Amino acid sequence: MNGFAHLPILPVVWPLFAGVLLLALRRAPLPVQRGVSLAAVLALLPLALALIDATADGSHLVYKLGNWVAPYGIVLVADRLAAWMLLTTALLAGFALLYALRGIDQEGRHFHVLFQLQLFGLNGAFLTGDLFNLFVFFEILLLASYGLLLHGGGRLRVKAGLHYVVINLVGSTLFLFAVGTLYGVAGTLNMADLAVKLAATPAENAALVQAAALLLFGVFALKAALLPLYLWLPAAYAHTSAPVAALFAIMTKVGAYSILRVYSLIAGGDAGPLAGLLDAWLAPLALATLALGMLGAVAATALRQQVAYLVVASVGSLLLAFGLGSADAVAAGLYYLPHSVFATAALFLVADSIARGRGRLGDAFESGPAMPNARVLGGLFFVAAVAVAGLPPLSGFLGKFMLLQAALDTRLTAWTWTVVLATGLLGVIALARSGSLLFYKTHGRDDAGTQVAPTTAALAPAAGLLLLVAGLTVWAGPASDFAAAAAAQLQAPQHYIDAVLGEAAAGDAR
Amino acid sequence: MEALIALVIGVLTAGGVFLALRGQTFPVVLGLTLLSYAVNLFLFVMGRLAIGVPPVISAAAEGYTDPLPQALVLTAIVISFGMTAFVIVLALKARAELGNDHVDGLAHEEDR
Amino acid sequence: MLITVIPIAYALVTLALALSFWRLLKGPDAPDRILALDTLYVNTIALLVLLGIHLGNAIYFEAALLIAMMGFVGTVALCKYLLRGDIIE
Amino acid sequence: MTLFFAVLTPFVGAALVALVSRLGRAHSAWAAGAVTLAALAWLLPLFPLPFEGLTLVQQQDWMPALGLNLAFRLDGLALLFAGLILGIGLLIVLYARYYLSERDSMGRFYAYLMLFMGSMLGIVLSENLIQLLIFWELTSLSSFLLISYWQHREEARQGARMALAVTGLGGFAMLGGFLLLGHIVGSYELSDVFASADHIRAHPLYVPTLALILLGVFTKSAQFPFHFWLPHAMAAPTPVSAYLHSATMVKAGVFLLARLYPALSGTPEWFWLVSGAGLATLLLGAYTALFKHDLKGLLAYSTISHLGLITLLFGLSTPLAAVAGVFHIINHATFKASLFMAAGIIDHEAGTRDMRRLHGLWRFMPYTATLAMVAAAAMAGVPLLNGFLSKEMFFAEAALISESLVGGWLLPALVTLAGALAVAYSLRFIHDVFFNGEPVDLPKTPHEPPRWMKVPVEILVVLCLVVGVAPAFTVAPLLAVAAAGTLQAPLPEYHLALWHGFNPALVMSLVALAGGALIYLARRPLTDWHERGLGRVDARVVYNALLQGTFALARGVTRLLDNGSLQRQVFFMLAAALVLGVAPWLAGGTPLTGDRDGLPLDAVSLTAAGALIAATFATVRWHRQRFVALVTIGVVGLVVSLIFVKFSAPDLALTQLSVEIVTIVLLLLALYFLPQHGAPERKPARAWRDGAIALAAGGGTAALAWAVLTRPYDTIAGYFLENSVPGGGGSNVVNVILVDFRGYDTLGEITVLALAGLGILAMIDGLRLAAPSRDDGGRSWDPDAHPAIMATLTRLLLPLALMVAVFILLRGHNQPGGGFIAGLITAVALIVQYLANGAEWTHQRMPSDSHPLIAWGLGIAALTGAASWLFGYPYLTSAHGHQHWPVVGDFELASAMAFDLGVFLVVVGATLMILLQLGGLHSMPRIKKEKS
Amino acid sequence: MRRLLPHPLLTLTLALLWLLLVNELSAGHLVLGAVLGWLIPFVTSPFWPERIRIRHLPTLLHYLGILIVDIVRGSFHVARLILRGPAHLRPAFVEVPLALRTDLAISLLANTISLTPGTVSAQLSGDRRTLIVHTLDTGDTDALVAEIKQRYESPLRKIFETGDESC
Amino acid sequence: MTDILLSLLILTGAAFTFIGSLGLARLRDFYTRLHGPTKATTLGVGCLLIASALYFSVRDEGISLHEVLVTLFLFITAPVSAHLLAKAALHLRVKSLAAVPRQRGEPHEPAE
Ligand code: NA
Ligand code: NA
Repeated sequence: MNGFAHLPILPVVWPLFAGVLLLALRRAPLPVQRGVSLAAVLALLPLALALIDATADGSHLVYKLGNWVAPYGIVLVADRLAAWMLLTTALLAGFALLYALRGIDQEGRHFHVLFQLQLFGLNGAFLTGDLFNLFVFFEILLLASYGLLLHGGGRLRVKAGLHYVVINLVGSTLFLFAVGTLYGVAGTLNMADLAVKLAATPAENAALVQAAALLLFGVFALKAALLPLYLWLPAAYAHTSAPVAALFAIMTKVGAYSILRVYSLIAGGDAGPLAGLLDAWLAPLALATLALGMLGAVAATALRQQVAYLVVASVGSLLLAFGLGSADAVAAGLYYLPHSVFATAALFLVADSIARGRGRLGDAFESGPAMPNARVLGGLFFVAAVAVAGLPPLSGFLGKFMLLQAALDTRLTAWTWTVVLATGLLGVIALARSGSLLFYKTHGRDDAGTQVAPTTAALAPAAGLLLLVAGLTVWAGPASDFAAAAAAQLQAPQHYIDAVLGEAAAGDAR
Repeated sequence: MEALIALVIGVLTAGGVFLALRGQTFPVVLGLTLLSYAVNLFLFVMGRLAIGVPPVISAAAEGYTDPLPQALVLTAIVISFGMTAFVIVLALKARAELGNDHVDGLAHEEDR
Repeated sequence: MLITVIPIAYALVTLALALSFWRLLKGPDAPDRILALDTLYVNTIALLVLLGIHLGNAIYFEAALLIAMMGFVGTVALCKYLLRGDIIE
Repeated sequence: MTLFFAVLTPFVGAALVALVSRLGRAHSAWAAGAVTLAALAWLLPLFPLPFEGLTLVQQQDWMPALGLNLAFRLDGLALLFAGLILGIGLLIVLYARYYLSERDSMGRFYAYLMLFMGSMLGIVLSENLIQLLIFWELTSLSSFLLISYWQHREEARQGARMALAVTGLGGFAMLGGFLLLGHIVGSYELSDVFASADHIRAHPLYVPTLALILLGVFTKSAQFPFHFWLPHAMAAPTPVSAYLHSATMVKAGVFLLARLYPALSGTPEWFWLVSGAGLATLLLGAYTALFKHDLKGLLAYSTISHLGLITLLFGLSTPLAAVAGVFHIINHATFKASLFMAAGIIDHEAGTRDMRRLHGLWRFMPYTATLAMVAAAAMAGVPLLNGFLSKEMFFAEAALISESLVGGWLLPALVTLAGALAVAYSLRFIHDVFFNGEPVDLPKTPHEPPRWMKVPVEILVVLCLVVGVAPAFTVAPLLAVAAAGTLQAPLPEYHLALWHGFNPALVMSLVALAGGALIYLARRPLTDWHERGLGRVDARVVYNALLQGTFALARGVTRLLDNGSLQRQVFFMLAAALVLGVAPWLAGGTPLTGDRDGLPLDAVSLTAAGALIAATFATVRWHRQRFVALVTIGVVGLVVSLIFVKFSAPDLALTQLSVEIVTIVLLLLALYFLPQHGAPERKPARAWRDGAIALAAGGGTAALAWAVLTRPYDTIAGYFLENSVPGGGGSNVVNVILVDFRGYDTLGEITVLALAGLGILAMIDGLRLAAPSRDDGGRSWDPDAHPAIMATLTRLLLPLALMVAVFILLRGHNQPGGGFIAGLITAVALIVQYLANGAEWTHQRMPSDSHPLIAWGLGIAALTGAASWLFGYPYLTSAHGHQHWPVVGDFELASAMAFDLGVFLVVVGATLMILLQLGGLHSMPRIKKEKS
Repeated sequence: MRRLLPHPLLTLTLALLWLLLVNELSAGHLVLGAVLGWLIPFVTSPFWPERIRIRHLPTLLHYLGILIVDIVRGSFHVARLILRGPAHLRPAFVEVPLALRTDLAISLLANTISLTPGTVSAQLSGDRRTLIVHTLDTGDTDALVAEIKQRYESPLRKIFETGDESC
Repeated sequence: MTDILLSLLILTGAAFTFIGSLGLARLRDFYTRLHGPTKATTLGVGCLLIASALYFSVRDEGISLHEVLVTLFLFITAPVSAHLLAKAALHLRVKSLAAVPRQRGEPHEPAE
């Protein structure tokens, strides 16, 4: 095994090591802790890029943990999709952490440990090739997210946190019911092996495995915040601290990722009772999610609530793309995914600066005092709003364009077009209203003493995230090509299966 | 026996669901605990029921039951323990922050 | 001989379980219920020991040991709650 | 990529302009001028190309796989518009320099203006339709910034939002249209689109394509019924109005009509939709303009009307009409820009734009008045001015078309009426403002504006005159090349001259002039009639109603779903699970019961299960008597462990038992701070609903379990049983799976536990809870905190319990046990010391900080996994082997044991951390207070 | 020595218990038992503030013998009472004045009382001089008190508090 | 012989277990109920454990004494539990058939 052979595990255990180190360093001077935390997050970037590079040729890197062969041991599988998710996470995490370093990390305890372990959970979920292990990493990222969500405390935050925790506990229960049933029928947990076994399910077990697979979908739908399971999201995202809300931009994508990963394998083929299982569910629900999310954004009474609803809407767009199912549509979704992550994260960070700049009034949609440094803040808000609304020329528009184009060849063309275009307009109306209210409709009195001027350190992470959006726009060609290649890879699950199980066939046990 | 176990799982689920739908934190915690019992049992019996054949390798053993669901349930028990502990403390935190033990922080008469 | 004795023993222990549980449901006071739970734990130990003899497998010993330990802790905690409210103070 | 750079220049320039504004007010004006000239400089060398009959296309890959590339095109039409945008843009830059007041930020204004200019330039120079749309939307965005420039004014904010909403609507529709067009053609490049014109018009998707694109065009060009946003956009500073509503923003719509004319026109659908909207807009705009008292309002409606005129011309679908349309685009740009600027001067110098107060300004500003009057005459279509020429071509086309139409007389009549109305409102502009008696309390005494403010107007007015007098020597080549670019075909025969002989068009012109004068004379009764009737109709009302309706709908729907209730969320989740779990069975074909044989029932199991079920019911029934519910749930946990024992899972039973007790201790700790009795149910119906859901969920899981349990299955279990001893070095297969086969899961699992501990610590930090001084029955607590008998004997038990823990830890690999259970036993043994002896006593005897335990545990587990890297094996690869030590003898040592030790430490640490944090909740603040 | 081997008796007991626990008598486990027997008291010695000294071993052994007999006797006695039915019971609370002074001895007495015929120690007074005992069925409370003091308390006093000197 | 002894032990153990619980169910106040489990049940389990030790010692031809540990544990803890339960019942003034002594036994001040 050469040195690169361990590449797939590194993005997972690296934050774990960092978390443990930070736990040991909990009494070390603050700059040391921050430095370690930041360095650890930054180190994820070259790892993710290396994975992008290693998977770019279409290969699946299979990593046998404990040197146990699949399907008996747990394997990590890095393909284009996984690498794409890891890169998105690494980029996002860097900027979210940078924003936290302005003092938010000191509003509660163990922020950095929780942050690192959150990344441990996320990266683990993106790389695992085992369904039960996916559950385990879901729980890690959830528990870390509980801690982060509640970081700093406060009435609304605690209430939102309680709702988030309870609903996710119910979701985890459902996950186990689903995994259990699948194991009870197919006798395996490895996703590739499950794909093989489930495809061969006899007819007398059809409804059973379908029920299990759909229950699993329910779990992923909850994480992804698909209608009607998104109600936890607006409050949770709107009331947590800004860097956490920014980091959470990736959380819903874990659900979306899981849907894509699991169902491209177990329902991706033409055979078996699961073929095309989600066709009837995903796209229609995604359309409704998009519509209701955007209506929520229109109805919002405060900026962060609005952004949270825009996250719901972005989930709708994303899952719509995945739900349409064609390679083009999935490619559109995968291109749109990092965009929506960066854009909503940036908007959360800007919203926080706005709330601080307006003093007691916070981010409520009411006429308030003029903000200090409003020009720069307004500029950032404008760009972030354009990005989130999916307006030209930024990548959100390009993603939407890809989606609409891809929808042309599907059975939901009219619905997709109507909803996507109409919600696009609603987004514009909603954000124009917010911007106009927050930045333009100011009254002369200022709220001296409570207003905090945004510093460069506060604005830079948001600007950085927006630069990522700009990068996705300028290099839309290569980015969308990679997304298309990843989508193509998902459309041919047999390669994944062969890569994972091939070695078992070769008899390389241990 | 299988029917009895299915019934037990069903009853635990039903009880858990009912309590999880209550409006105060304490019964919700109880409900989640019942649900975790239900799902742990469910996951466990996915290896089918077998008596007297624990998966401990020995010369005298007459056979072994499927060890994998047991390992999974062990993991699940530990995880749900951590989760339950967290939610219990969160219930206290909510009680402190919201002033009562309603899940939405509402006074009794505002119950939704 | 064991073959006839063990079912009888099972029956007795099972009845004991049922009686303890009945007391647990009946109460009427909290100490009654704790006592019933504690007794249930001990009954369970009896059941496990019987099971071990019945199946000829010593593997159930640890469970019995643990029930003895944990049952005690549970009872202590529940009593302490009744006495003091704050069980760790 | 010259064209690309030309488009890019204003965007880059915007930043530059904003930056130099720090150096001084005028600097940004100079910079803006320089940027405009720079953009022009990129283009000027290319301008001869269209005149040579060439079309320049420059292309750069962007998203080639999707047909979206950076592609620019310079043909006659693009040339005309680029010239207008930059030329008039330059004049606006100059004008605004003097128009803006001291309070207005120059940098911001010019930066927005440059953004807008670049966007416009992008539209007209685009070869790729999607790229065109991108710039199209950018004009909407940048015009939003420009219109709301005076952001403190309510009408500026509203006007900007309205413009954005309406043009945004059109933009999204147009995106759909372009996508369809690209789908039909297979490319978004204009060259390909033009080449497929016949294919497009014959395509079944032609009508939706056309409709969507026209929606974009009509909203942007303020065609009826989307015209209403334009007057409200007049809240912008006048230079902005002059720019947006003469040569740029609204012209983007008609530009697109011209641009796609070769591909889409010539069908009945095109004819009726385009000319119908154009005619309606023409009439409505002209009519409304007549009654506007605001100078800019009059000009705004006049603009709407002229845009209708141009649209109507393109709708007529004859080459000549198209030429006339292009010609009127030019003419309208010149006279309307100058009129807006003049209006701005009047506003600037007189302090109002209200024509009921502005009278007799001739006396104060004769020079400006002259310029305005000439421009207004051009607008009215008075001979010798450019407006007359294109309007006459328009009349001629209208007359010509009428011959081939049923009821054809109506069109010439209506356009003549529109011409008359235009004459009337132009007359009103001239007569009311400059003559018609004395001004009515003006805020300022008007006078001529600064010299350089007039220059742009002068230039434009001179253009109106020169073109009007000698079109053939001035505008003809430009018109020819622009018309050719529009038609993408050889030009029709036409003749630019003042005099075409006595023909229907001339008659119509004369009737319009005379009729206009008559209408103006009858303006008072007309105004009364208008204000009683049509004047009250306002499209904006509909818009506002729609908008308010949308907001109300959004609020309603959102509130309907999301009422902030957790119970509802859980309900949704469960309902979703039920639907998803049941749906597959509805199709039928799958039997619930399989054909696997089951185990026989026995009395002990039946009794235990009965107890479990009864205890579950008791927990539910008595959940409000919380202490009792705790006891009953304890029974449930106990029976669950019994089930594990019964069905051959000793490890599970041990774990379940330990977890059970810790959970009960936790719940007791929590219950101290919670009400000991729950509040009664307020909504009995809710309990019934939840009961139904609970029964359904219970039935569902029972059925699922039954379905699986009665079916045979193949499993990978055999591998673990075979490899546990040889491969994992342990005979307890469950433990070997946990620490070896699936050690990665366990690593995750202990991370969860560590996270729970740390999360709880973070959560409790600083938490204060009032400790009840009495129990629920009102009794004060027993004064004896640590009963001596309990304290003494539990101390005795500690070594015993620890030894059991070590025993369980060490044997775990081969017999039931392991790090997790051992950890829990240890934690429980220590917790009992707290219970029996108190926190203070215990803290004096052992370290109270569990962090090191967690850190060491996680670290050991994680690093044990990494150790295998040193030997070239994947993460978590275990090693094991027999050891022989003297005296001690043979024993098996596995790296998995180190891993299990890590598990042990984390479990001890996390459990202690959780329990002690919770236990210290009441006493912690007290101790802190004592310290300080 | 005291620091290195804080509780030799405990060490011995634990080593023995370890062998019971593993159910195996081998050299390896002897060593391991000894190591644990040393290590655990060493680690937990702060929890054992006072050194437990057995002052009179023969009395202890005798006491244990009595205890086992009494437990069996007591259990049969209680069983009979239970089977006879609740109507025939004469329950009572009695107060036992204590001569014992150390917590350990008092606790062991309380445990002994609870394990033996028909009595449960219910409450220890705050001054630790009186033990309230509940009895299931008694006619003569004074006789019961006397029996407890004579049969259990005085040997315990001898074992843990006075040893040979006072006896 | 072993078989008879074993059977006797098992039957005695089971019978005591039953009688202890019978007392718990049957007697009329908390304090009298407390006696059944505390003694009879403890002895019952003790007998069963000895039976188990005997059984495995004979079967595996080696001594099996770890059951002693459970017995030891029970004999130390059961009286403590009983004491705490009685103390709690006295504290809560649970109904008693016997006259409850004047609460002289209550300490005058908190222990710490
Ligand atoms: Na406490
Ligand atoms: Na006694």
